[in-house]
Amino acid sequence: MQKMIKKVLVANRGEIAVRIMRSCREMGIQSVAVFSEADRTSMHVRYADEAYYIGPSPSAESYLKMDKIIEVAKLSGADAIHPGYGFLSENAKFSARCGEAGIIFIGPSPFAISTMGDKITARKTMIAAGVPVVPGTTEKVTSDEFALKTIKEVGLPVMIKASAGGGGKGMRLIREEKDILPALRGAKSEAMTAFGDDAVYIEKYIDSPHHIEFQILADKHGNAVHLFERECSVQRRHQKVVEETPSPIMTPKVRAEMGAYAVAAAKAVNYDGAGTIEFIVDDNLNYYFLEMNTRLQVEHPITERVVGVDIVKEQINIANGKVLSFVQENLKQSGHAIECRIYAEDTDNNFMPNPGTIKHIQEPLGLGVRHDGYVYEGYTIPIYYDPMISKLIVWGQTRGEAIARMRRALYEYKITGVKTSIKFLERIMESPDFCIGNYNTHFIENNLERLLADSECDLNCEDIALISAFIEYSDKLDKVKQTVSMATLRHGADWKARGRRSGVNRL
Amino acid sequence: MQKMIKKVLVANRGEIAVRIMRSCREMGIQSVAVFSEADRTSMHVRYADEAYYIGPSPSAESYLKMDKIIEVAKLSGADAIHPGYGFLSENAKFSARCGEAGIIFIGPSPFAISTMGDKITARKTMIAAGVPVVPGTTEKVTSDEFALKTIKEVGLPVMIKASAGGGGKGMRLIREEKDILPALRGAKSEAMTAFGDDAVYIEKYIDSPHHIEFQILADKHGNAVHLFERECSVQRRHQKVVEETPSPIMTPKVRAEMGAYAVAAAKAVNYDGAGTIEFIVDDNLNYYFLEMNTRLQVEHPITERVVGVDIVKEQINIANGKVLSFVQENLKQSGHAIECRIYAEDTDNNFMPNPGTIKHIQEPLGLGVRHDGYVYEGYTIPIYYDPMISKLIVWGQTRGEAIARMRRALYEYKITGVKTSIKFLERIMESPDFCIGNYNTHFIENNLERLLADSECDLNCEDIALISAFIEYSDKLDKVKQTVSMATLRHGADWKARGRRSGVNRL
Amino acid sequence: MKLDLKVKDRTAALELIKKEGNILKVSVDGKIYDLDMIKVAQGIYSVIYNGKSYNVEMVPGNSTKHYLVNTFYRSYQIEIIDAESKYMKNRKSGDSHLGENSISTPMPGKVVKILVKPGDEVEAGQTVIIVSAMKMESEFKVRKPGKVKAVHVKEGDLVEGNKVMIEIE
Amino acid sequence: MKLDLKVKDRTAALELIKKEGNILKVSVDGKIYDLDMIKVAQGIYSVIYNGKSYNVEMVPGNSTKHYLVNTFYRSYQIEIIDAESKYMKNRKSGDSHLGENSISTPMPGKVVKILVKPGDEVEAGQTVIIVSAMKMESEFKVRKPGKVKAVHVKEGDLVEGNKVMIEIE
Repeated sequence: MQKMIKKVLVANRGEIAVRIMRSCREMGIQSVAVFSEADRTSMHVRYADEAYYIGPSPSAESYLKMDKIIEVAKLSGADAIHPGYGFLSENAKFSARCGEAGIIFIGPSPFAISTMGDKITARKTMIAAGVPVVPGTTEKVTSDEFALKTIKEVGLPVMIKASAGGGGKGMRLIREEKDILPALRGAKSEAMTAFGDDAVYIEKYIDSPHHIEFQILADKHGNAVHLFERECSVQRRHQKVVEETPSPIMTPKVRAEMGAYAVAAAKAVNYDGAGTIEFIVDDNLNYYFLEMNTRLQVEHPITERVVGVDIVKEQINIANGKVLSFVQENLKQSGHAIECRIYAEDTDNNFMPNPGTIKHIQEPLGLGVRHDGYVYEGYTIPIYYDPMISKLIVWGQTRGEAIARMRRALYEYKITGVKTSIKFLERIMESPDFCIGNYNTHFIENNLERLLADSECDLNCEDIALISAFIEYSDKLDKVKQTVSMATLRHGADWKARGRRSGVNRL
Repeated sequence: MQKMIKKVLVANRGEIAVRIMRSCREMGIQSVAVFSEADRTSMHVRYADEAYYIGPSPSAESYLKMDKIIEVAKLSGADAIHPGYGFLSENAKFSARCGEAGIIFIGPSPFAISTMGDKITARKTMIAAGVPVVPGTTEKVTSDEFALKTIKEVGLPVMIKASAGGGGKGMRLIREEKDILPALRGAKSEAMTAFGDDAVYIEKYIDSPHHIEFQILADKHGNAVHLFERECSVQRRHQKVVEETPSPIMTPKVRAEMGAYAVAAAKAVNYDGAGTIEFIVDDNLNYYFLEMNTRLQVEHPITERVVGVDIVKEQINIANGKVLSFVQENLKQSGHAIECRIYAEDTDNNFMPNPGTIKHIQEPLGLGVRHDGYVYEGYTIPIYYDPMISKLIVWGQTRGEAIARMRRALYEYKITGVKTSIKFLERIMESPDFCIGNYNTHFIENNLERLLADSECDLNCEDIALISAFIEYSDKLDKVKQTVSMATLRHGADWKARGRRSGVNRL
Repeated sequence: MKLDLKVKDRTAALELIKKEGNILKVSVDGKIYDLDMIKVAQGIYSVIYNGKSYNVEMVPGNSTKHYLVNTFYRSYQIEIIDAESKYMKNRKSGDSHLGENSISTPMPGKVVKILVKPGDEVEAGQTVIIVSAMKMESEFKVRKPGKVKAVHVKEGDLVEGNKVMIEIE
Repeated sequence: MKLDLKVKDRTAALELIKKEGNILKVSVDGKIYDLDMIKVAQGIYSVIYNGKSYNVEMVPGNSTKHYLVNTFYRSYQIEIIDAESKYMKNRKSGDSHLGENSISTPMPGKVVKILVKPGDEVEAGQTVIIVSAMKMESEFKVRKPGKVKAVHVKEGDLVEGNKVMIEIE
């Protein structure tokens, strides 16, 4: 029998590192933190049982340094590495390197990561597994003729995407025929610059889609289940802002179908561990495989709350070679959960990141509220990494209760010292489109004016703000004056003493 | 149709006031705080939409002042009063006074409160309703002969208890025949002093019992359900310290029976609102009605977590005249929840309360953790009220996971400035008797030595503590020296200047 | 105690009329407020006015006379106007135009690229500097046409928030 | 920098050998510790020693030379011993017996009842004063027989923590 994991190195930082260490602690597993120069005071360093410095602040010189991280794992005697999300989490080479070093990588095999990482290969694999994909090519576009012919078959509008892609790079939307060839050339050259690979492919463009993803868990013995969907359509610049489960547009029939496809997709790459199958869904609930994230997602807590499963513990159990402790029929969605991502950003200034020092923090507590964060009073958010401060997750018996609870939690959540997206999120929770559950990925841009509007407050509010500043300033002045007058007093006494002394000296 | 509640005055303080206001906020109901002199800076005052001063610090002059509280309710336009627990929550007169003033009392009728408040009447009512009670009298003990005869029937040991009683006053345990008459006289005189009523009754003494209570909810339309049990046997001086649900000793059959009796008990007094039926249970799962608490309990959150119902919202819905939105068959227990009460107390010094100023607080967060508190950094816990700081509630799929999570949460929970029971609670979570679920109300006294033992830590721990104090002190010294040397510098400059000036003067 | 305070376009005259412990009487532009106001923690006040409970958070700004004040629903940038600041204002008013067109960063970050040098003529909307922070690159553009007067940073520099990087006249 | 520190019955000699930023070399009774130690907030240190991560919280005690220091698992009462405290210790050692038998309150509270007056002879275990705090009344008993020297409080007084209420000789 395999030796059980006793010590886990968490190759990440911030909230996700702390979140992973929490589950380790509950399992009696020791945790090892790694940190860059900027992160000496980060909570994940303080929370871990052990902590090791791995390099300068830029992630390329620390959190992305495979050699260094594997070296620390060996030095500290960690049996396993959890990559979190981002950084090395979807790096097939790192998964392989861990294996070679005799360290368990808590995540899928290099094969599963690389198959799903290359978009054209992933599309082909999914088609072979019978999973619906967005209409388009399964080959890379090698000639203008091929592009024109394919687009004619698929019908405009289409997207050209880089096979190695991600983050919107090497991507072009084409609405008119005349734009096809320029867009193709642009996408290829951008893909080459960004990824060193100019392979692109063509997909039908789905207008106003919903982003719906399915959480899956698969063990090393061929068992796989899905933990239902997450609705992730509230996005800004392809960045998720709010997620919820169940999706307000889902039906039991479509859920069962999509869930079965998600499991089939995972099985098609012999997947093991936790993963997410992303679909795009149109208003008529037609759904298409978009991509697979072969790691833990930022938004996994809403699934944990509604399904009652600790996904990180399941990842560790799977890595330990255990058989999944439940089958699909055991799993149920109970109630409704919503997650808001709290960013250090200036929503009134084009959502510019706003790092800085936390002066005061009051965290929301009470019934149905989970808060996954890592900052504390006096902590300085560094400029080198993601501006996410924390994730606020609420649960309610119904979607309505969950929204009301999120509003309550956001109202209670106070941070001073950095600007945050808290008020922007409050306005999302109040917007009619969100409240009735009628929204797609264009929600934020369609509602931007409303979401950025000032909250209402009577004139007293402004006057009370003025009075508070007035009193704070007056008290400060008083203190300065006291200090000054005490200094004068002492000065006076001093002077007399010296007078006397000098008198003595003169004798 | 009745007008719906729009504004609630919360006639309480601290964590329970904040907890009630949270549910009000989620329901769109305005909340009104009342506060004593000592509580101006309490979180409930800051959290409420409105806040009114009601008197000096001792609760007899503030939180127990019915007139003043009803006056504030009228002044602020509150339609309802929520009494929380303690203070006026089980005061039949206050319930009646609210009704007379046209204000909804969020709690049961004066009749239900007074019937359950008088122990002899409650016993009689329960017997009439077919609910098992502890063997003993249903009449007050009027003569020595009656006492001797009853005790002979019931069999020693027995308890003599005050009918108006509570808090252990007017209570005597009798193990030997010779003690009967002295104990009877002692109990009666103590009851007279404490309650102005010397009525006492006799109950069989159940040795090493479990305290198990059932949460019930009943509307004004004759519908009543139970929300299953809570195991409350971890007690110190009749004060609950840890509660959990489900009870580790419960069986489905006994649960169903006891639940049905709990509902019958509530119906016997036409109960409406939330209430708790307390039973004592012996090792063979024989159970007896002990008393009913006609209010919200401190430990209600564990039920909320496992059953998925917000009990405060249900109280408000019931007060609004709504029909319960679920029937017994809709309710299920899912997973396991544990609550630890965090007290400001010195566990090494006979659990002496330890009020003071909170210097630093780090609250436990993350998956499965709920924290209901009211203190914040810089807040001074007043000496006038209960020393409870907060309640930590965790949930797990299994009892084992819940215990592991509670240990993790207690590990994360840091408060400096006051002594707390956190480490004592950690040791409860580690004790074998608790972990296997084999405990009764003698658990703490049976395990006291283990629970008060120092935690182990290697020598490095002590040395690192020494080094930290050393560095903190050295840095402070350095700062003082800098200030002094700067002062000397200025002093020197000053001296020269004066020298010159005096030189000038001499000219 | 009397002071003028500025919030947005409004300049309000405040006067402390009475103070007994945390019970205050304050006039704001002649309107009298009777308040119960207490500092509950560093920078945090609890205010009760006419029964309403307000939490006010105060964050010191760039100078001792600037505050960012948060009430539950809104944030206010407030400035204390005393004799000294009035004097400074008068002195500065001459070159306020220059200040407006200069480029400063609202957040700490790292200078990735500088696209102009002193003496360059720039057009409105022209990108002059790129700063990166938290995985995001921001392009800073000129608001009005002008001429680059000075460049105070160089590529690779870490800059603090609210620093003037490029002056344009 | 060299200092003696006292914890329980142990007096340890500490010396700061080197300090570069947050990297320290310290000797404790001759044992050398190479540490990474940083103050992350008021009274909170993060310490990394041999790869192990420790959080240390420091609460100032009754004097500037006393600290309550919490590591994850244990609390330590630590006292800085310098020339001044050595002198004070020597001076005090004569009447330490008196201090032990005097009655002081470990927490703030209200004096409910005083059962003795100066001059009274008291027996070991005799209750001399009752103090109430947080809904609980505590009876304070004499540890050894003696004579009441002074009563520093009266019934109804609010007392702070760690105050001597009754002196017994």
